[in-house]
Amino acid sequence: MKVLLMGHPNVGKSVFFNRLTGANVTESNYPGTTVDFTKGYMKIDGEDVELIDVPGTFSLDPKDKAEEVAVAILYENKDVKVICVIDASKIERGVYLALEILEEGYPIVIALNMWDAAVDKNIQIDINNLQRILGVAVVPTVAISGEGIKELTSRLKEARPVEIDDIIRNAGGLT
Amino acid sequence: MAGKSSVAAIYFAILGIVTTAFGIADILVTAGASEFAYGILEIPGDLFRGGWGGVIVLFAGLFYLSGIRNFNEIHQFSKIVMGSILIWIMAGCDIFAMITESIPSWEEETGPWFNTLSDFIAAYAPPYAPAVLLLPFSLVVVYYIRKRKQEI
Amino acid sequence: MEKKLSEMEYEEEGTVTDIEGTLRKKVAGMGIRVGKRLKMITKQPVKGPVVVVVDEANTSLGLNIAEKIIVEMKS
Amino acid sequence: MKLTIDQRWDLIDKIAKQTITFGEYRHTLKDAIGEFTVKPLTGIPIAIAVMYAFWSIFGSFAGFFTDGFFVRLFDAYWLPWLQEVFPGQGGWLYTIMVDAGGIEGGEFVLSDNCLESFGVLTSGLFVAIGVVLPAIVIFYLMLALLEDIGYMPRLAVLIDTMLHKIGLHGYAIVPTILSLGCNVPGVTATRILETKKQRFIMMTLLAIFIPCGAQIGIMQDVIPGLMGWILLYLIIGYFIFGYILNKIVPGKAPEFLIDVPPYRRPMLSNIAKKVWGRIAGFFKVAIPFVLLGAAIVGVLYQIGVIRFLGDALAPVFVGWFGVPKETAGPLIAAFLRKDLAVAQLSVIEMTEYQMITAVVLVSIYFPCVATFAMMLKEGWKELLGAMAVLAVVVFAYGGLIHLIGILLGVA
Repeated sequence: MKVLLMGHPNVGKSVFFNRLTGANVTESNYPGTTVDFTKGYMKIDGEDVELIDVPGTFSLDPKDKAEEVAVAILYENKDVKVICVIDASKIERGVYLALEILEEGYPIVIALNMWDAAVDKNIQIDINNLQRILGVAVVPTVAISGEGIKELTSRLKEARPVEIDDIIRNAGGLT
Repeated sequence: MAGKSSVAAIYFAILGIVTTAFGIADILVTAGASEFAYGILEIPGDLFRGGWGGVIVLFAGLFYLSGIRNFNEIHQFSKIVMGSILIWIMAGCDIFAMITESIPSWEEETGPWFNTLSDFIAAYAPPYAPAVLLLPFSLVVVYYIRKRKQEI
Repeated sequence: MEKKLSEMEYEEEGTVTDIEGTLRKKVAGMGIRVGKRLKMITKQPVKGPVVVVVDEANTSLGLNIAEKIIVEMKS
Repeated sequence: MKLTIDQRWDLIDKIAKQTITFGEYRHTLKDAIGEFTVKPLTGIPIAIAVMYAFWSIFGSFAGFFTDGFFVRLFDAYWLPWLQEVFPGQGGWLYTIMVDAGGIEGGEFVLSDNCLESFGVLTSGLFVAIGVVLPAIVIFYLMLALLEDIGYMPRLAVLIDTMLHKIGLHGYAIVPTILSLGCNVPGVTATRILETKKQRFIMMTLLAIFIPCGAQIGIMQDVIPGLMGWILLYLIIGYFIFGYILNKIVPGKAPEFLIDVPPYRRPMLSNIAKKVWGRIAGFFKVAIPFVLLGAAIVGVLYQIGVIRFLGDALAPVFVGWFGVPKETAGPLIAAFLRKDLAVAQLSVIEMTEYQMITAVVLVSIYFPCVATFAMMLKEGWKELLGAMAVLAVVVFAYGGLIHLIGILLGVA
């Protein structure tokens, strides 16, 4: 199995990556560019899983070379699951990226990272309701302290493609 | 509360004035391209520490002075904190330079590798640059940062 | 009252009412879209960029981008 | 099914309304400082202080290791020992590996320090380990710290106005600063710029005007007093030629659009990993090149190529750039290693202004071989373009500096 780690820049993706993977990490150059991405392995239920730390991107409409590579990696790997790392205190624009990935038909789980910062900012997020509407697993995490990482990996198997129509229906329709 | 904050305001006003004066002195001494030493104070006259550094000390003083009005308001208070941060940067660099200079013996050729103990200690003797002298006074801001945290 | 994002003053708040078509895609991922509230934090002098807060996130936009975003000011 | 941008945001607003409640949130000290460091009136003084600290700590740290320990280790122990035990004194292998020596009063004498010996195992190793290693370590350590705290985007916002004038934008400060460590990762970092035009301008400017950590380290060691002037000339050149390039290179220069993240507590493991990765990368590139470079320069000296080129090009150096004839050798050798070239220049007798000119020329010369290879990876057309610009710049700017010297009456 292959898993992509995607999210905005500066959301702690690399910290996640370091926590999830072991020593066998390789940094490689995306063909034809000078953009690096990191690859590593982790074990889930005894199975070897390849994890790719995709360069940070704000959307699937790339605006620079690093984002182009992020999008290219996503499109090239059709048979993967995506862990979408979102800054919990800036959840709306994070969901924007998550929706884009869902629209492409990828199975995802969402990590609401920097959960502690959101709590400090008095932002309350109804996780159960969010899971119900999006139809994907949403796990609050604090990558720096390792909180929520176990739950995230154990729920990776729940990831499955979601119909956008279902999300729209769950949310109560578009305007 | 009001009484306490006015104590703080007076304290940082005085610190601000002294810091500003030091900053101006730094720049003037550098412009005169000499060094100035009096008691435990030594104003470096080189373009880097006296000139560039003097500008930073001057800004620290101005940050203090602009932050004292309405001291309890977070944006005003953070100007005071930034004034102290500038002092910490300046003093930190000076102290780091002292440390790196105190350890090797600096003797040519095959002398000993490390400084003698007495020379090591002597490297930390006064006089000090203005920022180092201001350092202990700037640390008072830590007390107010903690106090704010407790209030919230 | 409506004005360009680039014309907002420090600390002013407003709601985005229009973004030039070609730009929409580019700023969408940063959370800037029609109907969103934003607040000006700073403008750099000499045609420099602006910094605004959207959804608690600070975003910096070049002046030419800021000129193409129209904001309804909070009265 | 795919949504349009507006539909997607509409959906998000619906979801957010049902799942998120924003409680009252008061600005913390961290937020306030975050804002102040990006406002020009307060942010620029802080940026000035950060740069001061960067420079001051760099100097103290590099001086501590290089002058405090490595100079003695290499000059007083390593060099005499090698001179003693390496066989075949005076032979070509000895000359290349250990010491080229010098002629004094008609007699061959051995060098007494590792800057003048020009051997692969003496000058080469001393420059690589004694001078460059400490400089690179402290440089990348401080850079990683600034990145991890979240300061860099703020610096980018503050400097955007200036970089805008040369067709770039604020984020170009990242490749620029990275290049001060080593141009190779600097070239890599140009990927954060949007268009081909921007990447070309950035890469060309990096290769020409940004001295790498190796060169800065050696300058700090051998000509610390002149470094300010040299850097000033390089910065001015960076902007002059950036401005010109922006006018003549076709293409778009899109605007700045970046996220300014809040400050964070730096994570030691993160910093350690980043610094280690960069230093390892640097050494994979630099150590072989510095040793090989020293060897090739040694061979070229031996077989007389450098003397020949020096004689042939002397009129240009003396007449156009206003530097002594002897600098021709090091200037040609700079094709291979800029740090070694600076070391060689430092032992030639000339006026301060000539020294400044010569070192600026070394900096804006051909980029080191590793950077060259990296640029080739980005495309040979870009590389050729950059080389053409380089040739013009060396000639024009070198002459201009000479002219300024004449006008100031110091050349």
